[in-house]
Amino acid sequence: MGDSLYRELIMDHSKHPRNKGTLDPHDYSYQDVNPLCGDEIRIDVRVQDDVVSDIKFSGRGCAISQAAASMLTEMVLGQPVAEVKTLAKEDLLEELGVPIGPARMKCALLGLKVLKAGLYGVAPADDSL
Amino acid sequence: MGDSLYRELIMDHSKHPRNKGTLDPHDYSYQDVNPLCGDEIRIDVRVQDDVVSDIKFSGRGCAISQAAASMLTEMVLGQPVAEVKTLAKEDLLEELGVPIGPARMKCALLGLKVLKAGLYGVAPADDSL
Amino acid sequence: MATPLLSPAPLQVDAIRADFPILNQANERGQRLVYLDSAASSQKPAVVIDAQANYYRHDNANIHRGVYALSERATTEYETARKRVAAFINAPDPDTCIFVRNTTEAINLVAYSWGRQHIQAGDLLVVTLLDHHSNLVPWQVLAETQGAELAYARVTAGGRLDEDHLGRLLDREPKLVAMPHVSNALGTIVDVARWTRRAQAAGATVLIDGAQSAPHLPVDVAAIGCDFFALSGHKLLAPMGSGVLWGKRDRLDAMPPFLTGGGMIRRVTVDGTTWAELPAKFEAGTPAVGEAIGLGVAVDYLTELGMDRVRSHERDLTDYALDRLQRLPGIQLYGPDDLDERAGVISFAVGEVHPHDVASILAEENVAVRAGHHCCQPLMRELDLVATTRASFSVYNDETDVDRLASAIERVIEVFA
Amino acid sequence: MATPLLSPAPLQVDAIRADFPILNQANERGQRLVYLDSAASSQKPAVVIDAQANYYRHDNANIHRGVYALSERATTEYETARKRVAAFINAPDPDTCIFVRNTTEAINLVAYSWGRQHIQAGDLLVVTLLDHHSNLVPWQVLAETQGAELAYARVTAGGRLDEDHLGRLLDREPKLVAMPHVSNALGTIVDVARWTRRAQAAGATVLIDGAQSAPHLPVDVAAIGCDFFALSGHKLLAPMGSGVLWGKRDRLDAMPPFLTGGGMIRRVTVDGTTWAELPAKFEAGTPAVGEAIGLGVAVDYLTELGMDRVRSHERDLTDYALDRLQRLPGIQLYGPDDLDERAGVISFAVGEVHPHDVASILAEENVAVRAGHHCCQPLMRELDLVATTRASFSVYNDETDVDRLASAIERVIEVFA
Ligand SMILES: Cc1ncc(COP(=O)(O)O)c(C=O)c1O
Ligand SMILES: Cc1ncc(COP(=O)(O)O)c(C=O)c1O
Repeated sequence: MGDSLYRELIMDHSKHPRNKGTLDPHDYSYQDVNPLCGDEIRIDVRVQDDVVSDIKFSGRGCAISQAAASMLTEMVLGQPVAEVKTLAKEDLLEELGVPIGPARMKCALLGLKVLKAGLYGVAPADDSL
Repeated sequence: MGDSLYRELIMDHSKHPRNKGTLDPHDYSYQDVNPLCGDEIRIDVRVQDDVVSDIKFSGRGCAISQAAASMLTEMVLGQPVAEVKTLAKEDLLEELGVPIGPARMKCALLGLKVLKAGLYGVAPADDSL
Repeated sequence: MATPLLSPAPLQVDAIRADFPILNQANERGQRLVYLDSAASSQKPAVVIDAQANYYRHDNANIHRGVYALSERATTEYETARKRVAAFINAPDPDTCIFVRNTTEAINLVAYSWGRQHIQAGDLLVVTLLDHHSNLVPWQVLAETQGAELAYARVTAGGRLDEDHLGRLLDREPKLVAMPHVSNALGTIVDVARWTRRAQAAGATVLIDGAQSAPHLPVDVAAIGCDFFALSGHKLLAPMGSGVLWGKRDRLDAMPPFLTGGGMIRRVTVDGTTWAELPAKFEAGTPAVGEAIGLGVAVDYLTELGMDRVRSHERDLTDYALDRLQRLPGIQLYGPDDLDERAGVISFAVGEVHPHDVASILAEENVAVRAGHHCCQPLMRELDLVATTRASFSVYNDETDVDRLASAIERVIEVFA
Repeated sequence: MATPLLSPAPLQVDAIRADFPILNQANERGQRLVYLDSAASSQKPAVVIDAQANYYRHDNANIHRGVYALSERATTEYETARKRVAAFINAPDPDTCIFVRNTTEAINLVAYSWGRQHIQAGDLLVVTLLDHHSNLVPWQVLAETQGAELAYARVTAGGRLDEDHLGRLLDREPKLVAMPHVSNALGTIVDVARWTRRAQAAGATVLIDGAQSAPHLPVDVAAIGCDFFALSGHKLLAPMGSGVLWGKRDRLDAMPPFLTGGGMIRRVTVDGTTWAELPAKFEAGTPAVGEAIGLGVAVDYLTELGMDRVRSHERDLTDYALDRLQRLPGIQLYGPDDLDERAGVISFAVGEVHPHDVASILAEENVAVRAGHHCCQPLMRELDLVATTRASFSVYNDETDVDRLASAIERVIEVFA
């Protein structure tokens, strides 16, 4: 089962999410749902000196969406906002380390979509991600 | 070309229709069209002593509809009305003597449909023919 | 309804499975495909696939009005398919079976054509919370367009229609009652003959959504007595793009057309148009002839198996599956307990694991099930669920499939332990 | 428009014909089938038939939301077909290509959804007497429902649009102009890009019926500039039950859905429903997935031949046929003389012989043509015809087919001498 979607890293993030919670006050906050699955993600961000100084996510949904959001927060914490804004979906998918089929792609990318929408202040179209 | 729809008998009736015209006065008269092809047939009947004493058809349309109507008038002239009323489509098709495919069936049977509708005083449903 | 004393002879599932080419697939680990998503769409036997392909290889042409051999053959085969479908649902007159794309189109046809003619401001329409979106949203739209009221008959926690509530709604004399014959989310079988009688006695026109019954139960529209009955070919071993609206002749005759254009007219002038007779009146444009022919072959395939045997087989399999699954730790099963009120659909939850994760892990074991709201969001909300995982059976499933399902669920439990 | 100096390389018709299994048929007298009824429905190459059958053998499942391999494959193939179709008509965005059953449904979709939203009492709608019933009757119904006026642009005796008349109708600032790209009855090619500009300048929304152009000419919806474009797969080497409505994104986005139900919703509650994004918003219910996949393969087949070459081939063949047929005694040919304004459609009469008799005798010679009003009754009346016999060409026809047509017509003349 080496190629299972549910390999250890993802299950670890799913069972022990990093940076889970909310930030109040925050500089950016956004939330969205994946209407097909009902996954919900909210991400709060604090910025200091143009760097992501703190980040928390909350929500509920499938293991993939929650684990991916958890991994995403680890990836961007401490990174310059300008770089986070250009984070490609491929970067996150690589971090996930398992092939994501088309049906679960929206789950895996929901957190990234929410984060970018927050930083840009608008909801990007699905495929502009 | 022995099995052609357009064998000699039909072409003969088509080119030299029997009992073509109208009857005035008449005892029965009815007309109908085949909306798919635009064929039109009218049949006028005179009855004496419960027998078809005179019959004429008029109309326009394809060779099959006109030839079949012509042959039909020959078949029923001089026959008791009661028998004509029970004339089956198979009787007419046999007289035509060539296999009629489903697409041309309505052409071949239009005259019979009109005749029966006239004698019964109503338009029979297509398949009650 | 008691179980009949003499069950019909069991289906020979191994032989049936051999008829379905797709079921030969195995994954990289050599696990054969266990297809348990027939409620979403069934697989197709080779006879159906071949009938459609052979139609295109030998007989394809536009139907009606062509006088050459291909067109005559295509027309004859198309109308033969209609007769086969009519026989399958015991429709007295084949011309009252209208070929459509799917159940959704069938219901929309009625909502647009019959609905806009008959429903007025203040009228009451009744649907049920068991209904699929396709038997809900068209009535929402109709109610809104016409200023009518739409009421939803409630369901019990066990997934049955709330009889008292529906009874009270009927007391309000609705103009329309629409309900499913079988719920796609819970498998609930609705006693549609009884409800049709009661609804019609209250003055309602009745539409039965047969998408989930036609593939699994003997259906007799004459005995049900409903005014309209809708089904999808693709859930019934037939190609996609094939479906049927059946209606009582006087209803259909009195309705204006829905789609207009070629094939459904009697006469077109610049001043207006008169319509063709049934069934052409409701089949505007070139129909999906090959698909309809496939549907005719599919219903004959089922008839040959015998719908009584199909029902009995799926009932036994559901019995086995409920028994097998409820032994798994943390599993939650939804839907009616009584097997006589339940078709071969099992919605379930595995502890707190999200249904999409359940379905994904099952997919890794080559067990195909569906997860989600099953196009029944109002029902999900009523039962306080976000989604479920659903396994659904057809003629090609047997106990070995249930065993594979059970062990795949065991892996879910393991991964999420 | 002058003929290009360098014609594209000719089609290899023998090789193409070998791709179409149905064309191997011969009658009892050993005459191979000459299929000249492609304007009614085209034949299908083996790659299309096989793509559809293989879909059912290997990949069939309901699309969207299924997480197992079959459903993922079905979804991917379905969306790939959409991209292929978009490329074929140069639609900038695949999501603006809506899969429907046929041209008729596409036009009805616009008439119901856009039409009932935008057309008010007193508005003017313009169609043309060249139009097929499918691009006439939906607008008649809309005009009647909304209390609008419907005007018909006239045609000249030569079968061209009456430019003055259409110009005068545009002066009256119609809300909608609907016209065919190519007339199915006469083959007339309409300069739709120019008329679209003029109609839009007059404030109209423009729908082009591309049922007869998409199979035979290079189509570029962006260059035409129309708001909506409709086509049928079954006329375009694809399976029946497949068709496309293309629309400009802002139009489609602003329109309410047409059919409602599963698959086209964002959220359903008992109080109301919100809609999914394009293209799902207009694809309620389970779509004809296998048929759409077949359509994708068909447009790729045509693209590989090259639509420029297809057009050039059919132009040359029409040239040959007009020349060959007009030498026959008593024959009457209809439609434009200028080959640049004419696609591969030849409507004709043989003396006074009824068109059904002509077509029947041709059928006895295994030459398949169509006789009738071609779903253009108003045009027939305008030209003072009851019906015509029509031969129409596709990529698998060549001069030997025309020769067979000519000798079969000679037999007609003989029989009716
Ligand atoms: C110009 C034109 N428009 C519309 C149609 C209707 O197409 P369909 O029957 O595929 O809906 C046709 C088909 O005959 C046509 O030729
Ligand atoms: C009960 C029920 N009704 C209607 C539908 C809609 O069927 P289709 O998508 O074939 O239109 C379905 C399919 O999921 C169903 O299960």
